[in-house]
Amino acid sequence: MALVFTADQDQFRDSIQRFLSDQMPTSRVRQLMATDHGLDNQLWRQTSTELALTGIHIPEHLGGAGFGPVELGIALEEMGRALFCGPYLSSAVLSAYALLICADADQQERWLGDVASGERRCSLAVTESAGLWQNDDIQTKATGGGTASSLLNGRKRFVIDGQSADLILVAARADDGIALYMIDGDTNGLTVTALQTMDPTRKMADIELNDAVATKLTHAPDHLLDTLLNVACIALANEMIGGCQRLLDSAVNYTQLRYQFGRSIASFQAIKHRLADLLLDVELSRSAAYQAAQTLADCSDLRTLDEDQRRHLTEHASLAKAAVCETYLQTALETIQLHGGIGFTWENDTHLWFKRAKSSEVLFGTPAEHRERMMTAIESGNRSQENAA
Amino acid sequence: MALVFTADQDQFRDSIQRFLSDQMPTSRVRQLMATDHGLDNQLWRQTSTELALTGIHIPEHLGGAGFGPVELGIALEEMGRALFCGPYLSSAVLSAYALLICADADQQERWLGDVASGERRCSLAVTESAGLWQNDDIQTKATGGGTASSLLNGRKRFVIDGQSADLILVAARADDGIALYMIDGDTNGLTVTALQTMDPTRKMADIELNDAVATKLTHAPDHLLDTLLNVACIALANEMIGGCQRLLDSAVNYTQLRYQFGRSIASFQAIKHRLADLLLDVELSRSAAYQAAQTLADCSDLRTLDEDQRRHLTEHASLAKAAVCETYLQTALETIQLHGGIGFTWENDTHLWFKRAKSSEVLFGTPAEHRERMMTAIESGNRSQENAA
Amino acid sequence: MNQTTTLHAEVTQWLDEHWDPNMDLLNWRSLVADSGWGAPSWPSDYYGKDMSPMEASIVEQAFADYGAVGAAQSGVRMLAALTLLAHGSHDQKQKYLRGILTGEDQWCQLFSEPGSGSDLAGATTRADLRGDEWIINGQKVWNTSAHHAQYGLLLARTDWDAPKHQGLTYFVINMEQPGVEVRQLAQMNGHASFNEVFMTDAVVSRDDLVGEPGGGWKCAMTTLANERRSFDRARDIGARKGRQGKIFRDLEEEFAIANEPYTWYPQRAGRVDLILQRAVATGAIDDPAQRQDIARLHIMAESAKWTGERAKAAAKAGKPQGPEGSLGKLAASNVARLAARVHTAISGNDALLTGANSPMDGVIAEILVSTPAISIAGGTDEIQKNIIAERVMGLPKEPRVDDGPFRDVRRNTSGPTTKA
Amino acid sequence: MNQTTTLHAEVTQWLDEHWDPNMDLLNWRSLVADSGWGAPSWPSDYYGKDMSPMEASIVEQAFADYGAVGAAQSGVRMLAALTLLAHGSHDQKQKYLRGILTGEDQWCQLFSEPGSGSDLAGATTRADLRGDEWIINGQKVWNTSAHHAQYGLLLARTDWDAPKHQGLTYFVINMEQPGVEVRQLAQMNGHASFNEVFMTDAVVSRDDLVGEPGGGWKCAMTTLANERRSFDRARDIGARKGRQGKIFRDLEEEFAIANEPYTWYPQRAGRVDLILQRAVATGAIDDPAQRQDIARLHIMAESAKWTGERAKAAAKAGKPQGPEGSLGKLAASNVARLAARVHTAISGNDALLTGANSPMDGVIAEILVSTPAISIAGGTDEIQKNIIAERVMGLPKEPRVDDGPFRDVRRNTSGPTTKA
Repeated sequence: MALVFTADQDQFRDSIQRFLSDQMPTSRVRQLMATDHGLDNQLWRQTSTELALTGIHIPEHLGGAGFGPVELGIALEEMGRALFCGPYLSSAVLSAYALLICADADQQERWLGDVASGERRCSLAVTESAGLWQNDDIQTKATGGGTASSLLNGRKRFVIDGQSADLILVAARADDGIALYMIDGDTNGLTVTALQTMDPTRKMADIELNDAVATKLTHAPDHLLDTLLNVACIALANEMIGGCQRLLDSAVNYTQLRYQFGRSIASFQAIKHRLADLLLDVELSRSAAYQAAQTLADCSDLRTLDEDQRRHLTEHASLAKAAVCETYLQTALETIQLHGGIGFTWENDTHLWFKRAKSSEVLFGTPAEHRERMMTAIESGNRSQENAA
Repeated sequence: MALVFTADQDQFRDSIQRFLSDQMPTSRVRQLMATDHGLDNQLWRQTSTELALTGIHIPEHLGGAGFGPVELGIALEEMGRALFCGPYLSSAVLSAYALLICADADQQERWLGDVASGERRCSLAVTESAGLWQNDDIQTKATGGGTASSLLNGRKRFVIDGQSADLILVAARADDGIALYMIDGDTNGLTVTALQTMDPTRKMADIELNDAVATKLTHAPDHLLDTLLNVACIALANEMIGGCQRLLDSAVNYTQLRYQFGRSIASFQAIKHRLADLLLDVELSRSAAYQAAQTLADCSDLRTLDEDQRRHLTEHASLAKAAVCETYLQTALETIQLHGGIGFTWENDTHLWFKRAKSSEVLFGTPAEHRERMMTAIESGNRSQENAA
Repeated sequence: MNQTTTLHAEVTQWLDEHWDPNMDLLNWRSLVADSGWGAPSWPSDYYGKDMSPMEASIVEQAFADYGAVGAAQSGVRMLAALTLLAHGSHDQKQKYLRGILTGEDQWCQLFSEPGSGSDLAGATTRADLRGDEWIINGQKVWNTSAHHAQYGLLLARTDWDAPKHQGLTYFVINMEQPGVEVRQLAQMNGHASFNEVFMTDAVVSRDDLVGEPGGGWKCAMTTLANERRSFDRARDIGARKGRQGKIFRDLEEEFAIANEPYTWYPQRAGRVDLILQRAVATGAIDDPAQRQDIARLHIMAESAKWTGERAKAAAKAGKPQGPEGSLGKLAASNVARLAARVHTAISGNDALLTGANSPMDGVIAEILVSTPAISIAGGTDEIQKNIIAERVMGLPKEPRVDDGPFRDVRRNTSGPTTKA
Repeated sequence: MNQTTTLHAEVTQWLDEHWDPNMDLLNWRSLVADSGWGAPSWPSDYYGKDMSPMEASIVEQAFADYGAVGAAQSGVRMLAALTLLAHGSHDQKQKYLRGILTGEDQWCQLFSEPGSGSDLAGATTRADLRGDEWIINGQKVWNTSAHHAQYGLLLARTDWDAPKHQGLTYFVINMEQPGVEVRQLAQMNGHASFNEVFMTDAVVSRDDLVGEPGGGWKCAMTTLANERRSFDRARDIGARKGRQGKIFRDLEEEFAIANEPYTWYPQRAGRVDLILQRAVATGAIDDPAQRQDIARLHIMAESAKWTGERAKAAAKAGKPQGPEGSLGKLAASNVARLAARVHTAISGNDALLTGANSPMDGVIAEILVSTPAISIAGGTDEIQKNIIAERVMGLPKEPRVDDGPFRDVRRNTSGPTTKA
């Protein structure tokens, strides 16, 4: 585990923090969340080109910075802290990883560079109904094709930033199994319907595909959806931990500033103990998120994971998702409560994170689903140990 | 629901409380729990004859006081508060109810009067392995018989006060289904093995039956084990609530007397808030226990419950068991914690109730099993409402 | 019994003579107020009949049996009436009580401030005497219906050298003046149930000081003690719905306005009633782990309900208040919080949605964003726990650091703005 | 590197010359103590060699590589040594340090009292000077190994008019005298890890006052600051088990006695390691609801473990201590509590049993009756939360009411007896 960050990593974090506190104050978040696409083109360009955040984890020969999941985790954590509005998770993280895994060299050339540079924004469409990304859930059909083009038919739900995407990667089922298919955001046969989401800082859409023309990505390794879900959970866990810390900081600050009965309310023992409990929850969850990022970093090639790697990745990804999302919601609830009435108002910023926490709780699957998924991974490990013994 | 006790009931409670605080101080509990049978014959006689507590709920024509489950609940609550040592739950409650339900008039004449008067002590042996009392769990076989005598073969576990019982009622399976069978405590073919129990104030034994001669009780209504389990859970819930209150009282007293940092520790807000939370838990659980007793009181004849009564009885019995046993354990843990180191010592009395709480948590089934059982009862109610509509 | 029958008959006869569902509401209530039947337990000098509460409830029952509308008794206006009856001058009662009963005037409560929420007595809104007028400066918050109110019940500081409870004075303030600005306060769930009230050199006549200077805390306690009772009334009245006549149309309009801030309150409480139906609809009912959580919620909600019933029954039986009476609000917070969690789990992915996209046309989303309010509004859980610990369990208070002259008490200097 | 090699070689050569596993332990350790190799970081005046901690760890490594036994360094005796080195007089160091290193003397700590647990500085054991002797009266509690100890580290009050931290004085007390009575304190889980110590006109020589009169709190802080470090050592030594020779037999006997109070400590921590195996054995692993609880426990335990690793790595990297370092004890309480709950659920009915009837020959029952201790021993959860809130998060302290002369501070008059 990357137990402690290097000086370079700390510096990297500082630079992102500075950038976001300048460019993404909550006044800006509030403006962007009221728009349809929740996105500022200029800021997106700055993020992707000046700070090169969209390509952190992309190999240098594909136009990225060549770092790994740990550095990506740092960026995500800071974005979660700031409630960064823009298709970072959907395009730079999920779609880029999908392309790294599934695209062949030509396809990577064709799309990954643009995604890494932020030039084009891509969304990943997997879910149709269930929370976890399981093969059984994929009813969208891919027909025809060969090397050139396939036709997609079906419906996808909760496509993050689907309404602003230049490209969409769709998980679909053909006779030979499940693979990812690339479509243009403006292709015929694609209908995008924006969803009204609890968290207006993260846009989502349903999409419908009626004979939409698509290109099949060449590689479709076993357990593809599992691996993508692991990446998604680890990214989300690291994003969430930033939100946790932001909330905790604001609870600590506010209770210290707030005087009732002649005392700062932070001097009341019941408040102090709850803040101590929260700090414990956040730090434990932080460890889970960091460990999951490290476990991802330890996987040299996501296309060819061995069983042991896959099992660990699943265990740690689901563990982190389940742990952090419950801590996030709890921290948000407590932060509202510790603000008193003011914490329930629109003008107070707490609800922005509360809503992110609330929706992150079920995004990519509920905590209970991930606990079950983690248990299954652990059991399979125990069984294979027994078999080995 | 008997939402509020009558003056008579209050007086009844006071008299039991006085008796037990005289006769069953914790010094006496400590003596008795160190004995094999956990029982003082003279005190048992006082309890059953002077106070007539063993026959509260037995009809007058059968030698009892003719009261109902609410008054029985009061007695149980006070016994739980005092950690009364003696076969009250096993004989006066469980066995007496079993005889009320299953014995015919002759059999009641033969046994129930003695049980109601405390003259003979009876234990009820149902469980073989599972927590809940389900028909599937009953492997003990009854053969031969007719009206006179049957032969029992099998093993029973966790027979409360089995080692001191004059009589034992055994749930066994014959060709025509499950019924209760009465055996003498000194019959041939009965082997009683005392168990080392976590809570030494409640004795238990395993019994083995090898061609033990038994008399079959005449009535074996449908859902017999379910009804007996409901009675057991409701009795236990009311007993437990007395223990909850005793613990809470001691936590409140101790924290007020204990000074640290120049203040009574009960003046520290974190302590106060936890005590307030505990009080809430205890009062909510108390309502559940009282409601369950009332629901039992509303059943005019336990032998012929209609489906609606059975459903309500099951819902409320399992609800009360699940609610109170978790509150009991939580109250015990908090009371230890609030006593600090002293609360973990043998000389301090808290652990006596902690151990009762700990073992009551799983006696007659775990809270999770009872939540599931309650849900099933609720669903069957909803379904039958739908069918009726 | 006979007395009851006589009184009931007397009211019925009066209604026979006067009741006309085609009158407009204000005219009818003027008649009711002047007759004394609108508030029969009040003194006969002030629109009442000096009756006992028992007699008054017979009158109320007679109105209900007849299907006739009574005096306006809902919301803050009743708090105002009861406070004025207890502490007001003769002139104040003469001036204000009739408009309360006729429903002509609406009232609001101006106690809480941004800087004093749990600690009401820490109010820093100031009232300074200038000639015959008190000049008011400060900000109040959490003022239900202030945007409709003609009058406000104002707690303001008149003495900064006294200890904090003793420097407060109670006033009636006319809300319709230039120095008073009311702003609706938007909530995180999109509703706006409360207002902020800014007072800048607002004016209160000397005659509108209620009770004694420095005696404001005692008056405020009277208002607060009546708070729950009068809110309960506002809800009973739905029963008259569907009756014909202009008077009922007027009444429904009145209710619609009065209840507008509360439309989301059922969601705030967690909607336990929807759980089973939703669990069946989504299939969560077949998930053994979810069943455990649903069961936990059911147990808590039922136990809380029974506890409330025990408290009511004890009160009815004349038994001393046991602990069960103080726990309702705290229990409701716990139930709502757990219900929101269970609703989320049941909804899975769909808990991401809001508005028309959210299940049950947005009700589920409204639960999720509303339940955080229940542990705050009307006294936070923390304050409830202090009350339970100190008043119910008799635990010692904490050392106080705010008992000197108020001037020296540490406090929120400017009061955190809502941009906290 | 070269220096390391040289030092390692030097120690090895000394061991070549002196080490004999057939010596008895005390004789060997006397040799070690007098050579300076037993505590090389101590001053050369007092059985040391003035070495840096880094050099000392090379020496320790050389002993370990050689398989030779070092000086006695476990338990309270090391706390005594470090406190005396920091605050003791020349004579005290001369008198006591050698017996510590040779293992001849055992020590115990006499700080906590029945009336002052969390509030150590509230001690009321009194020391009164009579001629050249201090006369000690009072009761101490939670004294590990006091029943084996020759000497005690005693905190007693010598000035009742000073504020509470300033009236305490630190002494070395000879435990083998008539005025000192030690009783083992039975626990609810049947073990007895601690003692009560009753002092009735017990005598301490003037020479055995450590530091300054009234300076006892500072000395006690030194003791406590070293507490964790030295306890850690007691456990490492198992590695030498199985080696031949009288010296190892002596050593094992020493460990057996020293560790006797702690045999139940693994159970106190909740035995998360047994959960999966038990769940498979009972079939709980196939129950979806139980799997959720098992998963929750796994998540908490793993996260706590990783948090501890992060803290260690940060310290090793020379980073400033983050919050992760202060949370371990609190996390351990939470883990143990949850583990006990899960063990109960997994065991079902069998959780009723104890001793040989309980699963795993009583281990499961011992978990259930031992976990309540972990949130109390070594500083309650409440104290940990105060520390985290005030020292880690920087939240303000509560108002203090115990800062006047100790005589006037409200306290447990006689201290609750153990019959509380």
